[in-house]
Amino acid sequence: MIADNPYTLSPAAVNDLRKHQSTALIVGIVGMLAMVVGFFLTEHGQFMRSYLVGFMFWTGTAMGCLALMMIQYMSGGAWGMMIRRSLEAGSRTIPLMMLLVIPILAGVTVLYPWAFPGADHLKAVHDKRLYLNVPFFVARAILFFGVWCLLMFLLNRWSLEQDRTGDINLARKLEKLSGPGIVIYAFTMTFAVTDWVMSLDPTWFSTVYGLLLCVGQCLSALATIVAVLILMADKPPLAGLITKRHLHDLGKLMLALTMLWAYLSFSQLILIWSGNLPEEISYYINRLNGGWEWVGGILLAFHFGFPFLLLLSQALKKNPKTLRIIACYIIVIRIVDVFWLVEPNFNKAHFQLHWLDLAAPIGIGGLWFSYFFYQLRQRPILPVNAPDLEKALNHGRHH
Amino acid sequence: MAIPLQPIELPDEVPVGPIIGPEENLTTVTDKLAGIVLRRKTGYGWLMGFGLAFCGTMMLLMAMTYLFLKGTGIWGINMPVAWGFAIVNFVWWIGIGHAGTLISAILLLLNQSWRNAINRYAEAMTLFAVACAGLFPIMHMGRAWLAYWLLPYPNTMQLWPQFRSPLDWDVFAVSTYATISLVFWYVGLIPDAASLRDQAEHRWQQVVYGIMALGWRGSARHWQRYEKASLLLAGLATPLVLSVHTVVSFDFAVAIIPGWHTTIFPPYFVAGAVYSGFAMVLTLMIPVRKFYHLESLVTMRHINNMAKVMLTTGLIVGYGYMMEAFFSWYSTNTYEGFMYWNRMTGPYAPYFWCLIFCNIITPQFLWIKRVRTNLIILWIVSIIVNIGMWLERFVIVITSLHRDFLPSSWGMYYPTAWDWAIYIGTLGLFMTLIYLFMRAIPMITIHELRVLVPGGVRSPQPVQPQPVKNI
Amino acid sequence: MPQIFSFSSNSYTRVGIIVGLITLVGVGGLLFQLGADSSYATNEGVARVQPVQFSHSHHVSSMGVDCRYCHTSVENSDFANIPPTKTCMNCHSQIWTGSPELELVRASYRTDSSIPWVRVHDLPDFVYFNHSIHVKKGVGCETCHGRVDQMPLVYQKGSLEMRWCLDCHRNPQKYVRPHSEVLTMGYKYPPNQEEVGLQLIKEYKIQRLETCNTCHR
Amino acid sequence: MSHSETIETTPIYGIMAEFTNPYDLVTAAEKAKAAGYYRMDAYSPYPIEDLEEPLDLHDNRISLFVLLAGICGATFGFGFLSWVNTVSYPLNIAGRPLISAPMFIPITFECTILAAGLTSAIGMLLLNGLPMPYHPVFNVPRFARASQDGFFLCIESVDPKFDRRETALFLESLGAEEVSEVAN
Amino acid sequence: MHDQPRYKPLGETGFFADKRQSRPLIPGTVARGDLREATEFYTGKNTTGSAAEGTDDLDYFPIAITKEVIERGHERFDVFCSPCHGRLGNGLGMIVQRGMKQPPSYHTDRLRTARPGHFYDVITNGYGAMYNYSAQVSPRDRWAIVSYIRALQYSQNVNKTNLTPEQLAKLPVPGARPVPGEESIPDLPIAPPSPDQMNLPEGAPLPPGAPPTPMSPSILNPPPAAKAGEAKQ
Repeated sequence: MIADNPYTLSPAAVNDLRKHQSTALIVGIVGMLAMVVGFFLTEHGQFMRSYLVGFMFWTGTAMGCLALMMIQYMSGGAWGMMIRRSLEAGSRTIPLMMLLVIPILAGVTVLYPWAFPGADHLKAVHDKRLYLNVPFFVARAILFFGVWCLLMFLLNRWSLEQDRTGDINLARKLEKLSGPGIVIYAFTMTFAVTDWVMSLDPTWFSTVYGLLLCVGQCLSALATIVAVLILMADKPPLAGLITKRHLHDLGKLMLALTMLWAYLSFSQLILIWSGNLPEEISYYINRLNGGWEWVGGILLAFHFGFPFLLLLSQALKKNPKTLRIIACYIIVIRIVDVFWLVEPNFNKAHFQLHWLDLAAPIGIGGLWFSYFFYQLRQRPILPVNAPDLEKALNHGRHH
Repeated sequence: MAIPLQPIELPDEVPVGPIIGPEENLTTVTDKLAGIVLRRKTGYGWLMGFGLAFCGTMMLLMAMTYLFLKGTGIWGINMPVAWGFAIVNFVWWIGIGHAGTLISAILLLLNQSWRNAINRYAEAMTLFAVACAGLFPIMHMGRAWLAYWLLPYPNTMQLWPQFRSPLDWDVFAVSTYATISLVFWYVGLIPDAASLRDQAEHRWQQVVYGIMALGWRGSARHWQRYEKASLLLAGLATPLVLSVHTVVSFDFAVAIIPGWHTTIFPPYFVAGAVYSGFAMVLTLMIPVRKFYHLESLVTMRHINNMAKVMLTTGLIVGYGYMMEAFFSWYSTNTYEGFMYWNRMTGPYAPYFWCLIFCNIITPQFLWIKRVRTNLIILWIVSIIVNIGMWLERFVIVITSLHRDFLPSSWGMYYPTAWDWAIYIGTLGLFMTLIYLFMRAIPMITIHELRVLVPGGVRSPQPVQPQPVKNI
Repeated sequence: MPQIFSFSSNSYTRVGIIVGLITLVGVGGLLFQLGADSSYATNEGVARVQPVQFSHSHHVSSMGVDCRYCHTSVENSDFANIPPTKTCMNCHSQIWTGSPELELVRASYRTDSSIPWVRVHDLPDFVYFNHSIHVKKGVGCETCHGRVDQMPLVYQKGSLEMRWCLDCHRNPQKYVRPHSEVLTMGYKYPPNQEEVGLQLIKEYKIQRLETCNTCHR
Repeated sequence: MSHSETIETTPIYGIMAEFTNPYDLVTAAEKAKAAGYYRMDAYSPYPIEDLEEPLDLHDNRISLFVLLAGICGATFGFGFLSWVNTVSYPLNIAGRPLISAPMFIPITFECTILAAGLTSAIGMLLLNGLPMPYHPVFNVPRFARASQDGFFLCIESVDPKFDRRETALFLESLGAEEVSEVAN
Repeated sequence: MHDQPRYKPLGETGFFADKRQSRPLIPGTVARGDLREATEFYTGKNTTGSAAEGTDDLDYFPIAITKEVIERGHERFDVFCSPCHGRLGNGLGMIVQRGMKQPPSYHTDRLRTARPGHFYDVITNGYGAMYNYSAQVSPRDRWAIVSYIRALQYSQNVNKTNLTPEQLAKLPVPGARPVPGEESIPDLPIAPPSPDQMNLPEGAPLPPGAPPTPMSPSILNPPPAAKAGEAKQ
């Protein structure tokens, strides 16, 4: 790290981040303790499901950071430059999530119906034993995390190196890795969510599922990063660097991802609903009956309709305060979405919200944020030697 | 758009080149593009190309006449493959029609100024491709003269179209798309028509372009509303583009035919449409750029960016194939599994593998920058992608239908000479329209290009408009 | 640059646009009227010239011949048949035996060839229609065919458009009659037809058949 | 200077100055505004955002129109489909509810876009008063450059501060390449 | 679509010499369920041999005669027979008034004593100037018409002493109460009495010649054809 880097976080900003880090850590530890209590008090299946909700959401956020980072290397654009370092910090939490996957791997036989003893009598399970078996499941999880860590490691390392050396070739290398990296991300994540979430109902399948969850992850990541970016925006060095135009662009991207999520969700709904095939429709029957339809309605209204209308407004996108509120709001509603993906597979009869469903995302989220803030203050907030930085900073300054 | 107070910063990739050549200024840009329309003599190259394309149009008209006299029995369609070339070509053309509005709309929203040089051309292509696409469902109806029955109007049957059928959504989506594309295109044309009007040398040209220009005078008040309207249109057109091919994918996916009914279809069809659309833009743009000496306006940067878009969308399409293949096994559904196995090994397997080669393997070369910037190779790749995307629709339509649920209902599809005549005829119609467009309207949006001119000023000394050389 | 268009062209443009729009709507409406609603399109009310100038008015009103004397299958078949020449000859072997108008009938009977009657009520082939069920459910002959007893030459009384069918299929109570009045010509509906109709619907178990495959099967 | 004594008595539309580049035009507009003129318009071959301030270009009505049209289109689309499927022509399709909201979305969406899109184009033309084939500014011979490479500022005679001679001199003082009267 | 290339009833074709799309049945064709094994029912002739009496006409009805059957017969009679035979069977139908040769009245001793099979045979095969009606009237309807002819004959030949005073009082005066809708028929001497005037138990078989009630809805739904075994009773 170069001492005279103008974009090194100011002591005030680092202090802020430290404070946030310890707050998050406390929340995380309290949440984790609650989960430990929950593990002993409640049925293990419930514990695992709630844990899965938290794990999926925060893994998704970390992975979304990685994906967005690679996308911004590919597409360029001022928005990417402003959040690149935050995305990097977000991606560096992947090893933490790798640790947190262990309970899932340990609890496969409690969580996944295909791994229950005697599940073989289900034809669907029997026929896909080649894929859905515990050793392969564990191996895949390790492989996925390995690949992701590798991507994360290389991208972060080169970016830091660029700060130091300003070698133009590093920019090329970053771009060259990002292209295939996105492809790798899309494929591995598709299979990962097939393993971790879709196989909760081993008879059900949907080809758009992977894409849908990837988009959701990018949205979670973007909302998280935007919220954090604005948190730091009033302290040097970011103060004065972030223009309304940057925020506007980020808001537009959030709008685009919100619409994309709605588009893919709608596509899946209308096709399965109109096809009405028994092996597919069970998914929506579970989710549109017994109280779950309210969760679905909430997602329609508040994961799409409400943020869509808010983000249409230019004024709200350009105002840091309102944009941060919208970003925080999107994080919350994203958790509801993950909850809706996971839980109705089990509580088929009626809607049920266990207190662990709140404790797990909050607990894991606390740990995640704490680690994220720690990572965030390790590096300058802007990549000083990135080729387009000057242009990105000037973005929107002619007004 | 702001005035470019300083020259546009050259991007990092200097070897690829800037958006617009540094030798251009306001005067030369206007003269060059207006000159192609107003002062260029009709060359033999144009006449020959147009003549060939016009022959294709005539063939189309003849084939359509015979079709309307005899009915769709002259085609190769029959049970079980009741959707043959008509639907394959419809989807193919509609897909090609996606690049234009996408380039215009999304890139305008994203402030990607490199769109400016190609959007007019791409939009015109959209319109013509949609026109060709629209013919096919109408022909496929059999009684084309009753096509207006598709529209909801109070009729003597006192019924409405089936609004819950994706085939009816198609009517809405395609007609809305055609309307909005036309409006978008025309709105973009108004200031350029004014330029042509003011440069015209003959009275009839002044009147014709004067009417087209609607009295546009470049008032700042007008420009302000114009910019707003363009932005709004772009904002509306972007989801519209996505919706059109989404609806086309619903035509298939709402049914429960294995190979059609799969949830990835909407995004995968949209990506495929953009893929083939950009391939078609490149296929046409590379020769046009050469013949009309537009190298300084359609720069290597445009070409490179379009190639990148092709690569991206090609990868999404490849992702779609992979998901279909994997989930046909993962579903453990007999019919799904058979469908994909049959695609890979059945009677149409050669088409399938051809398609994989054209759509998945060939574009991988676009990872290499040298391929992206080599015009000849890129042109060949874009043609291969066009063929591949046609094959994709062929495989989706034919292989899913030719093996019905009961082996007793299995069959094969053999297109007849009339199928081919109509397909090739629409290519002729498309090219005819493109040729006419190139003669009558500036291929490149002049007023948007002016924004990119370094300094935004006129020539230091008055430039005498020179008649452009013939080809 | 000199002005290309004169000062008045502004007014021409505006008037032209407004007049153009009005014309477009007007011409559209007119075409619809002419194309879909006229007797040219529907053949409504157009009397057909038949090879033999058979008068329903004479045979029904003056002679009191029952519809079913000739159209025997109307009650138990989808098709209310045109009678064979022999049915004509039941009487005309005895009366009007020398009439030149009837020569074609006699020739037909002699040579066992068909009289090429011109079809008046011709539904499209994609429409399934069954006479017997309509007769059984209390739809009068007159409801669809009009006062045949007053037609010297038969013409099509209804438009036979789909909305014409649907009008009754949606609101059978407007038209249904008691069974005893099915063949009646000039039936006077009771003032409380709506009530009577609803009662008959219940009694005859009439369904409001509006699904596509009722007729398009 | 092309105004002559002979036409001085006939009313004119305004006085127009031509500039060679956009920066001069913007500066001139700013100065004209500072001098108290407000009935003026600039003409250029491409949109110039910096003219917003001096010319008070703040017409956002078109966004409102488009929004309203979009809402109307969506309401009409969904309402029409609901009416058709429940009142006018109810049909049981595979046992699904008559108001099958997901199946109505595509057409509702297309109606929204169609209404909003047409409104944005037609609204732009109407607010701009187009089509208007005849306009006084076309009487200026050099005005043909406005659609190519010329930048013009026209102070209209309806401006309260307008004075034939004063205004012409004022425009000349702004560094205009050519100042001419615009016949009505 | 509107006119599909398919054969329809009474359609025209250039393919066959007679230009008819409907083809005649191949001789010997038997429709399913139409083997016509019950010879008496279908021919009206006696198969067991009573030719000694000079006629082989069936002397009984091969179907059970109920009120419904007679009503059906009434209706069919009015449709097919009354134009010549007149509503009362007196041979003074409308066509006869227009020049047709007058058929014999049913109310003669010869026809009163004629066997049911005779009437059936006339309908089936024609008689004198009368063409056969086998195409228009189904066998079951023919028997129903015969039963109604019997009722007509009975109604015109009642011995007043067989009637109760109440029935006598109800007897309409000629011309005083025309049958609804038949005002135009001038030669109606007497309206047939209705069954309730004859005090018959509901559903009981009527004696031959019992007159019908006014048309009721059930007429259009004739009961299923009687089995051959029942027909013999």
